[in-house]
Amino acid sequence: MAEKSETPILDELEKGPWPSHVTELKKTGYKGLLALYEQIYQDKMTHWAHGGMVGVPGYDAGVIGRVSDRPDILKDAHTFRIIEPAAWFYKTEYLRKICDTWEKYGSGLMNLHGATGDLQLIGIKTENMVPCFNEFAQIGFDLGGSAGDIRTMSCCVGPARCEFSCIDTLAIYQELTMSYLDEMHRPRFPYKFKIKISGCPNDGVAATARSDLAIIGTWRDSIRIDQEEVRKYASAGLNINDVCAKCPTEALEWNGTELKLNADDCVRCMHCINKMPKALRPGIDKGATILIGGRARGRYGAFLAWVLVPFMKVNPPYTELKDLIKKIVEWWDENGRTKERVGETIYRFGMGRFLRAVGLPAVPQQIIRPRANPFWFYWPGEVK
Amino acid sequence: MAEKSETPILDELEKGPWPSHVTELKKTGYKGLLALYEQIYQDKMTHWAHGGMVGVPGYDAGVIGRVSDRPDILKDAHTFRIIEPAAWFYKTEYLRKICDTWEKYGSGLMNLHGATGDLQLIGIKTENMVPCFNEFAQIGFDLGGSAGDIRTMSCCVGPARCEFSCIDTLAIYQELTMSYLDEMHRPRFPYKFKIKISGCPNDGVAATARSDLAIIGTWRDSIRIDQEEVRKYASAGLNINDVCAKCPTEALEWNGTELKLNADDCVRCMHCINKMPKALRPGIDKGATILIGGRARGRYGAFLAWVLVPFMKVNPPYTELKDLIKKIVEWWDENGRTKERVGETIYRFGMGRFLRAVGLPAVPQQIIRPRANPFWFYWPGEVK
Amino acid sequence: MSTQQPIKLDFGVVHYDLMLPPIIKRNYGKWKYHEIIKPGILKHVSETGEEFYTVRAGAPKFASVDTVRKLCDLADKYCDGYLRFTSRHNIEFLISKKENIDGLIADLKKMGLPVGGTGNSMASIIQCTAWMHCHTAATDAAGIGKSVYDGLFEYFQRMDLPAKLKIAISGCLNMCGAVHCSDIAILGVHRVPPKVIDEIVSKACEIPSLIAVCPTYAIKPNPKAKSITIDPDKCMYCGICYGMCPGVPLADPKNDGVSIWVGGKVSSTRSGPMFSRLVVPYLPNNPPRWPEVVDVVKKIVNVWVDGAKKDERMGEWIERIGWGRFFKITGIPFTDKHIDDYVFAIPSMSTGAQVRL
Amino acid sequence: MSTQQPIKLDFGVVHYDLMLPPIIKRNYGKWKYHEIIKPGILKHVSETGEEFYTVRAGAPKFASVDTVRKLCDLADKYCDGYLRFTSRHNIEFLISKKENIDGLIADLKKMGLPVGGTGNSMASIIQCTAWMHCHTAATDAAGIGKSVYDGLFEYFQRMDLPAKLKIAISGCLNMCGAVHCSDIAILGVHRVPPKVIDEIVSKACEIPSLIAVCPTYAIKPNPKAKSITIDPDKCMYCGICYGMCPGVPLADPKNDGVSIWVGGKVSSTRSGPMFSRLVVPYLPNNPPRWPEVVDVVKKIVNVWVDGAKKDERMGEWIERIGWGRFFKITGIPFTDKHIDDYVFAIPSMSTGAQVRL
Ligand code: SRM
Ligand code: SRM
Ligand code: SRM
Ligand code: SRM
Ligand code: SF4
Ligand code: SF4
Ligand code: SF4
Ligand code: SF4
Ligand code: SF4
Ligand code: SF4
Ligand code: SF4
Ligand code: SF4
Repeated sequence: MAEKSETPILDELEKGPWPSHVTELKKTGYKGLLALYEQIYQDKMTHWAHGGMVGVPGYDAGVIGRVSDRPDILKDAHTFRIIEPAAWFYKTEYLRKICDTWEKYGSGLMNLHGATGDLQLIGIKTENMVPCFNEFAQIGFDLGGSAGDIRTMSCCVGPARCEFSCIDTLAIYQELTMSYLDEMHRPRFPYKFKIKISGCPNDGVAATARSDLAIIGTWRDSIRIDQEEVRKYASAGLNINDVCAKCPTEALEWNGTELKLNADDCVRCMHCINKMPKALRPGIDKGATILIGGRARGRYGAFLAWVLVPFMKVNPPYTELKDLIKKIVEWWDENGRTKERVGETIYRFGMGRFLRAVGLPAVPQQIIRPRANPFWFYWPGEVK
Repeated sequence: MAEKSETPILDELEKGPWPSHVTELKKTGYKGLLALYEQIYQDKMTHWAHGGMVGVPGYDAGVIGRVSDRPDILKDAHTFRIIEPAAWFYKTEYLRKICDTWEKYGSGLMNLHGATGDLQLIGIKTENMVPCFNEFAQIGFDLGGSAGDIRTMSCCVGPARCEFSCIDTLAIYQELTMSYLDEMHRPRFPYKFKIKISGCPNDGVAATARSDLAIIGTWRDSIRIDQEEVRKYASAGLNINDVCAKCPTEALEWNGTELKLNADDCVRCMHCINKMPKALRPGIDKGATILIGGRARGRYGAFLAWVLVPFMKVNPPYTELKDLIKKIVEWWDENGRTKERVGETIYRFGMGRFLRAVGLPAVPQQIIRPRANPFWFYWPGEVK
Repeated sequence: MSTQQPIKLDFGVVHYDLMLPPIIKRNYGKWKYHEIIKPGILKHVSETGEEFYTVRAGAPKFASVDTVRKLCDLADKYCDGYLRFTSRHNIEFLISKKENIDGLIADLKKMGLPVGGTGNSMASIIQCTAWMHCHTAATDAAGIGKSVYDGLFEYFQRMDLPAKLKIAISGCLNMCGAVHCSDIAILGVHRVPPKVIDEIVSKACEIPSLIAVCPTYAIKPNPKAKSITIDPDKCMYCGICYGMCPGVPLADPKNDGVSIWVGGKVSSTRSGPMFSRLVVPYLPNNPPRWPEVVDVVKKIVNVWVDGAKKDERMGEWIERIGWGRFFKITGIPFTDKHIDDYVFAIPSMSTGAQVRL
Repeated sequence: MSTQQPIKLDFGVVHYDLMLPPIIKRNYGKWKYHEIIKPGILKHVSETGEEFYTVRAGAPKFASVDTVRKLCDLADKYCDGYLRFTSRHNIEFLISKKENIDGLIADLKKMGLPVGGTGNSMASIIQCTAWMHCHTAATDAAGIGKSVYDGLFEYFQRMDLPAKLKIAISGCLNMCGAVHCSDIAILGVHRVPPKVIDEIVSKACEIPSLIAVCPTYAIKPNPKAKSITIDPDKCMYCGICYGMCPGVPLADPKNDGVSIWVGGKVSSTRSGPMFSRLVVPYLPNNPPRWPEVVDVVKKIVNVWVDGAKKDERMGEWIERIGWGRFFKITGIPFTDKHIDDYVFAIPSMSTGAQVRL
């Protein structure tokens, strides 16, 4: 007869076609976590507890302290947050080194990747942290953000493999990350500040939903149309009228042989391009739309990021972008309350005050429609 | 040479094709008001002031106290608010009596009608109020609402002259007004409470925008279609496809000879009926949608009234309707703050609490879409 | 005189039975369909076969008893003694005999009353009392109303607008003219905080409720003066406090003026009801004819007439073309005042990367 | 050991130049178009004429170094030593030689890794650490994720859904799994207020910030105990306080569970981004396979597949047919919990008289 399993409940999660995290957990040989996780399943209640402030000397971020309330089963099992390489590209050589180091000092269990973007390594004891960090440092992998700081960023695959990309997502990611290492490693802000970079409005890193500042590639001129290729799509059976019907602003018209675009009406939603990538392409005058204020949950519920700058050229050395981020973060640092994300601070102060503080103009693209209430303010000097 | 006018500024408002209120003002011979109005135009600033509590003994409402801050020009000029006859129908006999009385005791200037609905008579001195009221009483015209009370209601022309009307707006108006005279004449609520009655979703008395409780006629079954008449509209040149295209829920389809309605999709917006009144009519199972919470300005900005009861039969003796209004007003009276309209009280407490208090079910018609935030409450007994 | 007592109380409203013409009583609830014969003339046909005509005329909302009696004369002459007023304060003559229509129209013309306001025309303009009679007004309503009417006069008498055009005017933020849901709304605005007159506040006002009533918590107690203070940085000049307390007036000839709003709608048709939205935060009070206001209103009506499709109310048209475009083609400057920063600000922000450039 | 110091700090992120395959470097920014050859297999064609293939495979987000090394082996064998992860944590094998595709797929199959997740398929499920590693979790994420994956397995490998299907799971209201904008979202919920453990609060927590952080002002000071009290009538169990203070835990095996949300979307395409909306406020925690959750998710996917038009994401479809209809056809009960009563409640109410009966 087979040996009685020590994790009869979790074993159920090894069944079925999708690869099982329980199987992976078992493979690491990380018994403590396995036992604790089984216990949690049995009790239907977490046994994890606040881990306090742990970290690598010189940094106040990058490690999530985590202990259990059943030290008899498992004591400390902190998390290393490691900044991922741009767009999560890895040469196996590096990934192997990461595996080796993590096996040596940590649990051997990886979280590939965290929702913010980091390479997350779960389960390291306090005493192993510095040596582990030092080995990662040797191969060039630094810790990322946590607490009230600029967080680890993320960017989509962009120009590396996507024809839609209007900005160099990887280069921007690289540049911004390298610029804000101090702000990332030494939390001093009211709360977290997340930046995400998508190459086009398809928003492949969900920047609109999940970042305080979203940089989303777009174009200023008109979509490029190859009429011949449109006709090919049509003969191949694509319903072009249907594509036109789904344009949010009725900017497209198909007469059976030609696709007409009223470029003034296009709001750059990507739909028609997505449907006919061989025939339609973004324009050539490329840049980004900058959005502000996204976040999940929130004090007032979740916020989706909204338009701050409708169009900005984003080329090296990225001065305009970096200046703007600096002004935003400074204003928020000065005015934000504890645990208040930038979108909430803007909500509390009003978009008008915020725009003045960061030196941006009010433009209609920032809003769906103007205010319906008669409650606004005059600035000093505006009234007699 | 012509005599120099005493109101050179106002005289400018006698020019132009539209009938002039200044001319009317002059016709009344109400010199004080004319002079004060001219003064206001000259100073670009009102000279009216709070009039304090004035009224007819036994009532605490119905008269708006009004004095000027230039007693040298005009002293008191209060307003009589008189409940209008249902849907503002007048036999001239009555209107003439009103004119006579108002000429005798008041200024002879009428405001036909106030935005709430009242027949408003502007400019009466304190000492004339009781005799004036008594003469109105003789012909059957009572004072309406003001301050924190149930206000004078209003209703559209409804079944009296409109084929769209799904409820007897005049009868409901009559019945509700007669039921709430005490609440109208003796303010005791946190703030005003307005009720308006429209015969169909065209909402001819703007109940959705301007009333705390809106009663809007509608039907439960399917629109009645006379296909022959539809075809006549088509041959007369009406673009039926365009009518279908404007249906908010794509419920209509026109194949050139027949108009097909998917009744399940119809949201009773009236558009197609409005476009083809000879061919389309509301269904036969008629009743009303009850909306709650409308109001202008507001502490949080204006509220448009929203659906409370998607469909209610509204027939004499109107027990269900009156019970509901009673429960609503009682709950609001108990829970509302000073100057808080019912919609704001509901906002403060939450729709769930309100629905429980007035004994109505939560139904999807009340909302555009469900909540996006995870912040809700459990009632005692719902959790273990 | 002042000791006199009312002869009766709470008798309520006259029954409408006394007010309805016989033909309406006969066909009450039996109307089958209507036609608009020409601007201002409605024809309603009953299931009984009877036909009924309405002639709608515009009138000053503020009327003398003289004029009202003349209207009664006309109703006696042509309408068996019946008339009504509409929910927008027009007069409707109720005609059971078709042959009376032309005579009535001729007489109305003589009186100077325009016939129209039906179908896709400019409806009559809702107005409050404002400078005619109100202590909180930041501007006039009747005077602006008259000026706008004169400027758009033809549209009352024609029915070739894209859709109905409903204009409203309120002298102050109380919005008695219900400007919050109109195609075009004109709203008087104050722009400086109330002046606090301690003597009046201490005598005439209930200080705790005054403090509670301010939506932005700008009012603080001033116990020394038994009065209050107002924080000018928090006050947004709404005048709610003045509504309760004569000691905090905010009228200011130099700064008071007019704001313009567009795109509101009440009916549940098609798009459903919509709020009016701010387009011009401030125009100076320039009585007696407010030329700046009339110009902007005319410009807005013109671009709508040019751009809208059939059946598109102002707001429906703007929602289709986008608000940015609306500002562009009207040339009205967009400012930070247009961006909502009040309680429901967040749902009005443009989320996502859709942009019209 | 603990006195050891880091050898260097703030060196930042490895340059991506070191990570990109040569073919990508050659064609960086020059991609012209793509095709999805079959589920999981992308072909990108460059302006230079070069072709590049991607094989996407699902994997447990929580992986052992063992498995990761095996993935590296495959990348070495078929992809010149390069791979990447997607923003939804799938593995992408980057292939410059077309002939390598089939071998790779065969090897992946052997390893038990499904190939798919492209086009109109179910994307991989975003999940947080939850019971695997988190102290605030009201449920698990990986366990539910595995169960839902198994239940919808076929949809990862097919591309005939109406549109993309993006599912996310978060163990608690912090929403690390970004459930707020997903086609289907599964969110752990607490349903009772935190228990206050005075000894811990007084020692470990900063009381003024604790009080300030509660969105509903449910936390009041309790000076006697140097602690706080929580008003059970005001607390809506969000756990924000527990995030700051270990003295107010709210895990409760009897009452914790799972809520289901639908209709969220991130991309700016067509309708623009949308929030997920509450559909099932509570299902019990029923580990290890959460059958109730899997059932509801499957039911929702099925009605969407049956009802939606091509290119209609879950939320776009529901907005077209109306939320009432969605509740009707799924048979999910509508309750007062579905009606927003929080800060932005008013704009979510159905204003006007449009009703679907
Ligand atoms: C690991 C990760 C989940 C995952 O497995 O993917 C995660 C895990 C935790 N998050 Fe998160 N968050 C993670 C991405 C997110 C995201 C998604 C994103 O960034 O795109 C969000 C929603 C987006 C956003 O920021 O609004 C998110 C919103 C939160 C919040 C709520 C933040 C707020 O603004 O209110 C908290 C609570 C807090 O910080 O106080 C939180 C807190 C936490 C903590 C630190 C728990 C705590 O309160 O101390 C969790 C640690 C669990 C552990 O030890 O395993 N986490 N967290 C993700 C980070 C990995 C990474 O760095 O790559
Ligand atoms: C690889 C990845 C970018 C990355 O840097 O990792 C990616 C890659 C592509 N996306 Fe995406 N998207 C990726 C995440 C996203 C996300 C973010 C997310 O899911 O969290 C979104 C927004 C999701 C949302 O709206 O909720 C996203 C919305 C799109 C869309 C818009 C779909 C729509 O609803 O209209 C397209 C266009 C399309 O597929 O027609 C698109 C199209 C594409 C194309 C076809 C672009 C291209 O030409 O190469 C790529 C292949 C798509 C495919 O899977 O069929 N991609 N894409 C991400 C793969 C995630 C995964 O493993 O499943
Ligand atoms: C006469 C009238 C304007 C008109 O010429 O049509 C009017 C005139 C006044 N209104 Fe009004 N309101 C009038 C209809 C309205 C409407 C429209 C409606 O009822 O459909 C509204 C907007 C709808 C609503 O109620 O939300 C309206 C919203 C207000 C408000 C703001 C109410 C609020 O909820 O905040 C106030 C201020 C207050 O009551 O404190 C107000 C206050 C006033 C006062 C009493 C001024 C005051 O603060 O003391 C005005 C008296 C002026 C005078 O003496 O001439 N009036 N008021 C209307 C009443 C006539 C009637 O009874 O028929
Ligand atoms: C007389 C009046 C009712 C009353 O009891 O007084 C009335 C009467 C009619 N309305 Fe109205 N409506 C009246 C105020 C309203 C209002 C309220 C308001 O303006 O404040 C509305 C809502 C306004 C809004 O949406 O902002 C209103 C929205 C409609 C509509 C919907 C229009 C639309 O935008 O889709 C129709 C349908 C149509 O005209 O096609 C309509 C249709 C009609 C019809 C055709 C109904 C019928 O079969 O008799 C009547 C003749 C209309 C005409 O003028 O061409 N009536 N109607 C009101 C006349 C006011 C005036 O003097 O101008
Ligand atoms: S967001 Fe746009 S550029 Fe980036 S991978 Fe997706 S489709 Fe390509
Ligand atoms: S990108 Fe979107 S908005 Fe622009 S034309 Fe195409 S479908 Fe229309
Ligand atoms: S609201 Fe409806 S029933 Fe009343 S008058 Fe207008 S169209 Fe007729
Ligand atoms: S009434 Fe409105 S919703 Fe109903 S079918 Fe007609 S147009 Fe469509
Ligand atoms: S809107 Fe203002 S100015 Fe006009 S009547 Fe009402 S309170 Fe007076
Ligand atoms: S005007 Fe309005 S905001 Fe200013 S103090 Fe008075 S109530 Fe407050
Ligand atoms: S969502 Fe909650 S349970 Fe999941 S990782 Fe974040 S904090 Fe932990
Ligand atoms: S769980 Fe949330 S609502 Fe309850 S006390 Fe804590 S912070 Fe306040």
